[in-house]
Amino acid sequence: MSKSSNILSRGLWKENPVLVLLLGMCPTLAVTTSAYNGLGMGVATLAVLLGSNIFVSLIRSLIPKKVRIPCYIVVIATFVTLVDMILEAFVNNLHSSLGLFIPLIVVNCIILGRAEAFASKNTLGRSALDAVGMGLGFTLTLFALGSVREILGNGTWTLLQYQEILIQLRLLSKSTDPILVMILPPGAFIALGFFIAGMNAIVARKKSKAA
Amino acid sequence: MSLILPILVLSGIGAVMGAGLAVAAKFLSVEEDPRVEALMEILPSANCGACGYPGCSGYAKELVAGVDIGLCSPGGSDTVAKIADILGVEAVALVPKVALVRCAGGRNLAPDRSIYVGPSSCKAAVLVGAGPKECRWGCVGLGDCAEVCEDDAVDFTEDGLAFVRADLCIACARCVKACPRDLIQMVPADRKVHVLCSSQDPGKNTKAVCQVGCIACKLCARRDKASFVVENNSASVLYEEGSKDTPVAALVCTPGAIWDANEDDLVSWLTDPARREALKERQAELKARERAERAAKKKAAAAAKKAKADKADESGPAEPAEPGTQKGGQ
Amino acid sequence: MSVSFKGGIHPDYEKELSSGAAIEDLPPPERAVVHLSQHIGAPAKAAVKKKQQVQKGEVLGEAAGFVSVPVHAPISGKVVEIALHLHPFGSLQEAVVIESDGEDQWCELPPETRPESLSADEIKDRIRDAGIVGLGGAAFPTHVKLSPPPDKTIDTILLNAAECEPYLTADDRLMQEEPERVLSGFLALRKVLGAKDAVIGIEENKPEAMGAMEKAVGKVDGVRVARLHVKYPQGGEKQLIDAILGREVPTGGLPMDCGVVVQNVATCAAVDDAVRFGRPLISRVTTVTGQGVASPVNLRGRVGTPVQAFIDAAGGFRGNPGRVVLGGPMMGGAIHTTDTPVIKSTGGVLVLTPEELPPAEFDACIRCGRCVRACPIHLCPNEMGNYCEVEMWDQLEGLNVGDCIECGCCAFSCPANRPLVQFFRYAKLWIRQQAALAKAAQSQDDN
Amino acid sequence: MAAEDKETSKNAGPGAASDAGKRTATDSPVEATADSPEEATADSPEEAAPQMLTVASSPHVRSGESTSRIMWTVFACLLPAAGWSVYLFGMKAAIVLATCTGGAVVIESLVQYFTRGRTSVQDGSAALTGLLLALTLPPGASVVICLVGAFVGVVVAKAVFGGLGHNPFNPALTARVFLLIAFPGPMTRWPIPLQALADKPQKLYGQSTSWLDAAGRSLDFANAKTGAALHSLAAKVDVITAATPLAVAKEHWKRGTGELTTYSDYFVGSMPGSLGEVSVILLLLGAAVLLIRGYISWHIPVSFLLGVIVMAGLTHLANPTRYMDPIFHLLTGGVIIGAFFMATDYVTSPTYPLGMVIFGLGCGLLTMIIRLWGGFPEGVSFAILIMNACTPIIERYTRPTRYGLKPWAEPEAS
Repeated sequence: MSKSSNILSRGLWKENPVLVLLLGMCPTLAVTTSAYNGLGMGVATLAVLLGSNIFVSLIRSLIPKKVRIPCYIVVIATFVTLVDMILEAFVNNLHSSLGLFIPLIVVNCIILGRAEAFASKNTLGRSALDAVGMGLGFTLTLFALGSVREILGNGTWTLLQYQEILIQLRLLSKSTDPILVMILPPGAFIALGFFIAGMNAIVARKKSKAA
Repeated sequence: MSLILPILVLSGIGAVMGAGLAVAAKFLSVEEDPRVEALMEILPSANCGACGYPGCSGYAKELVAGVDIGLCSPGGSDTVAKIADILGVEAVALVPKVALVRCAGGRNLAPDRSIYVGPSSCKAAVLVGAGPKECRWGCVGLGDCAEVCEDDAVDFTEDGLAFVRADLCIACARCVKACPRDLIQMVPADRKVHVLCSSQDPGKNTKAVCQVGCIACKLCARRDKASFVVENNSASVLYEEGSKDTPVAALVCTPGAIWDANEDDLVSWLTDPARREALKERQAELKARERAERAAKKKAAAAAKKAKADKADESGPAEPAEPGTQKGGQ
Repeated sequence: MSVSFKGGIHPDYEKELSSGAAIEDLPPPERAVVHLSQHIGAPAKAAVKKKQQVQKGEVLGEAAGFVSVPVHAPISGKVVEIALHLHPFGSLQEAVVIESDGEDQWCELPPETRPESLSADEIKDRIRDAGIVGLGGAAFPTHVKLSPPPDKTIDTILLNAAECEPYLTADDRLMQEEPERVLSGFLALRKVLGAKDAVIGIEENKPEAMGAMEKAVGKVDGVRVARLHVKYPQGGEKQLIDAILGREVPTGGLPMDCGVVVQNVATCAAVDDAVRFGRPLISRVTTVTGQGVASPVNLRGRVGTPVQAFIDAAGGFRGNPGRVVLGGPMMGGAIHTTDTPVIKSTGGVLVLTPEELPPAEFDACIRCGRCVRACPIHLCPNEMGNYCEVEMWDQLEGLNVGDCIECGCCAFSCPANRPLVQFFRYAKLWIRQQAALAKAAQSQDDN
Repeated sequence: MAAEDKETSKNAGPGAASDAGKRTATDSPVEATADSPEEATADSPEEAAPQMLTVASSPHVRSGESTSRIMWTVFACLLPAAGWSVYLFGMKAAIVLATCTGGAVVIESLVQYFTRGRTSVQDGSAALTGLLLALTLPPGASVVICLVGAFVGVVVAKAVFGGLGHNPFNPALTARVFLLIAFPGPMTRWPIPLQALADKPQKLYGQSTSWLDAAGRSLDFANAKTGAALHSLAAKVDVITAATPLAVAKEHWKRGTGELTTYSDYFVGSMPGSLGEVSVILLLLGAAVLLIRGYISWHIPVSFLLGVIVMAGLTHLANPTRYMDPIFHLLTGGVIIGAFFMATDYVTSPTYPLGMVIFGLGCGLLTMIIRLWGGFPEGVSFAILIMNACTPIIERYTRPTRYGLKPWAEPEAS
């Protein structure tokens, strides 16, 4: 059995849900138009993942094997609805910019995947750790992807945008033309491609050094 | 009311859908052998094909159907034991195997006859004028075996001779199929003495093209009929059950085509010129000892004869001396 | 007006190196290594014993089957060995080694006969007994070509005098110097086949040979000389038939499937010897040429002579030899050592200097399509080469690698220097192996 | 000399062989006389080594053509047009050309260094990609744009697919389309070739052209009546931009206003446009060299132009006031450079003649469809890229018929 620190860290790097497992592509590609959006989407997913993993782990012995998927989906849908309501109530601008992708967390493969592959077989504490690790990995990746796309495609770096508070750095002067395509859908694919390529290159280099 | 309605709706949907699932479970259920999944868990997931089935899942399915459980060489005896456990059958002893390149003639010992120009592949090279190597049986050294090895177990000496690192080899046997000269053989991992030559040419032809080729002199087979056989001008070790390693037989090989893992590490055996000198010394030593032995035996026999003639029956002491010295030679 | 086919290439012909050199006789070797496998088909079975005395022309090996021909002693002397020896193809093959007694005495030969007085079957028997094979390079037993199944009518016989391979001039010289002999052999072959038409196809770059042949043909009924466009591989059987008759040999078939038999110039000369004098095939004209030899020549040499003797007769190497090729540069095989003995089908010894050799490295295909335009069989060498390189055999299906005649046009024209012919050879070997495996499995199922 | 060496090494053979024979003590008389080569090389490898022959598969001669020669020839054939653009647009054009070409070469070397692949940057494919890209850019493109384009062309469009020979899309055009989407503003700012105009001030009086009018209105351009004045004007202003003839045709013509320059202007490039579309003559000159040397075949360019002519001709005949005539469409935009230098890219176009014709026709028709009814005024890049995507399937269905399928009627059985 793996150590708890391993459970926490593997979601960040070794089994990063986006860059290694290639799960949750839909929000990854769609909402990372700015760093802040990526961060918001990541945190929302993290919250749902934490809730569903804890709950599934708690009731894992009660669920009959044959109907486990419907049960997980009900659990996940409940948490997603909760998060949706919370975001709408407190960070309305984020809620509107993420739009449909919040309800779509229900079908995010990461969440159902972790429920099926991990929470249904592990204790509460381990499942929570797993959720935090995976959620953080997802959040950080989306944040990094959103940062790159926003900086290249818009010249800015938005870290917070809550009501009147706006923390935004302008990294390219207004007169320089940004690479507009980066915040358009094709840019998401190109940036993600380079992220995955970079990740693979680092892993391969480490491996060859170890050997 | 605003609180009760969602609860009612959700429960209602749950009840309807649950009923539907119950019906589906009754009529659509597929019996799947749970053992297949269990077998998949314990198979090594190398998907190497050594068992002859397409991947580990293929083997798992066939195992349930009742094929030989001792086919997974990468898994080794542990896996076989586990398979036997799951299937509830008797475990068979799986002899762990490793791949062995049966050629010791690098470019320094078995030279090339021409400079090959073309794709760097043994398969392609042997099609051009029957290959650049003078020996038509020997390792071409362009690495078709290394290409297919996923565990980086195939390495090359400075003189372009392929050899397998036994510690890395998982016995998937891919390299066996890749070699156009059929030089690679799966051998039991616990055996220490191997013939590293596959040449089937008459002795004088082999000798002309390779300094370490088997010349089919049959000395090894004469020494140890149980372990060595010479067929088609080529000596080979009988790896079947019952035969055992006899390092002395390795020592008698004049060209040094027989490698004894107890004495030499494979790489130094293939590359170090000093070991050939050492081999010669050991051979001389052995010969001298055997000569002495024979002389002693003769003497003893003569003595015994004499003693017999002298009606004193003391032929015993001379007999046990022979196996004793043999052991010392190891 | 000249005729040609679609595809092909125009390499540097370099024929002027040796085209002016009259045919000379190479003295018989002291020691002849006569391979029992000199032809396509089953190797001959040794018919002599060690230490046996043999005369020139005596049978050394009997034909082992229908697609097989006997092998004869090229010199008189003593058999010293029957053992494995280096074959021009690089492998070790069984050969009879004869040490010369210096007499060079013919064995007993039948009296000279006029070809007209012999029946078709008698001629065919003489050809087979003389061990005659196609001397253009393929070494296919000639009598097999002369025995079409009864359901096939042969209406035309072609004399392949294109000699499209660069450098080689042996056929050219033979036609210039002995046109009557070539024609006589050709007519004998026509008689065997009962073909109505006979066409001699000569490339335009051999005006003297064409003149000599036209003169020899004179008014012989049904024989004509066709001018061929100078293009490689004009002398490929299929290309020759296409150019002269506009027929295509059916895929997987032989020329006789479209009513044609093609014979080579040197083969016809050998046939004349066999039919007229009953002499077996023990010598042939070989061009020794290339920038790597001092003075290129055309030599009539005995089978079993080491290549080195040919090179010495051409004044030896000029500079360092880079590669020695038996045959022409497009389809000939490189040999490892000049000690290799020549066989019946060795029509040329080409020595290339290291500077002339193509580079060793090759790059990825850039899909320029030059190979496609060059392929005389209209295949897709670019695609085939890519799949062969990564061994994607299933993708090769439908690309007809098996039709490839290995003429080398694709590899010649490839700017990325891809070894396409080698790839295809390997693919064909793989296909043959698969077919054999499938056949074995089939027979196992049947049992 | 070398022949003598060979002799000595040969002579060493039997001697060494007889030694071997004695050592094995088997059948030594035969062994001693055997002059088979094994003995010679086996026992004296040091002597034999320098004499070793090379062995390779046939054919043993090659045409001498090479990838790098082809690439550099195409490169050279584009240089006159590139030079002309420098003459027309001045330093700006030179900077664009240098940045794109140099950038592509440097980036390719870096990629090959980091991926530890074989260095093949000297084969000229990267330089050619860079030059082709530069020729599709507006003269005022910034250094950043050029470098981003070079990066996309060399890395995204080529290296990630496996390098030269494996890229499905024309790298230069991929880069151009990327830039067009990434930098919509700068990529559609077309400077007027002031220098060229200044040399021929009569243009201003002889013709009233729509783009010149537009420019003149903003800068009092039309009042600068002499060449010297124009020169000084050219020196003063940073850049004067105007719509390309195609844009004019698309926008103004639709409304029934505006006039266009004469065909001769298109020929010599007295119009706003990208570096490579301003001189039809020099491009045709380069293309002629390629055609004569057999580096490109006529199939793609001719069918490309044919597609353009047919579409333009039909629409022009149907409504001459709304649609321009075929010659206008041939001479403007990137049709010439596209048809002769881009669509003929070996790697991304079909290799079989029939496929080439289909490919070219497709390019021509798509170009015209985009020009006439699409959102962009120019469609050559998109048309070629779309047809690049179709290349594998075209290739699959246009393979040549192999030899040996022609039926042969056996003569009447007698």
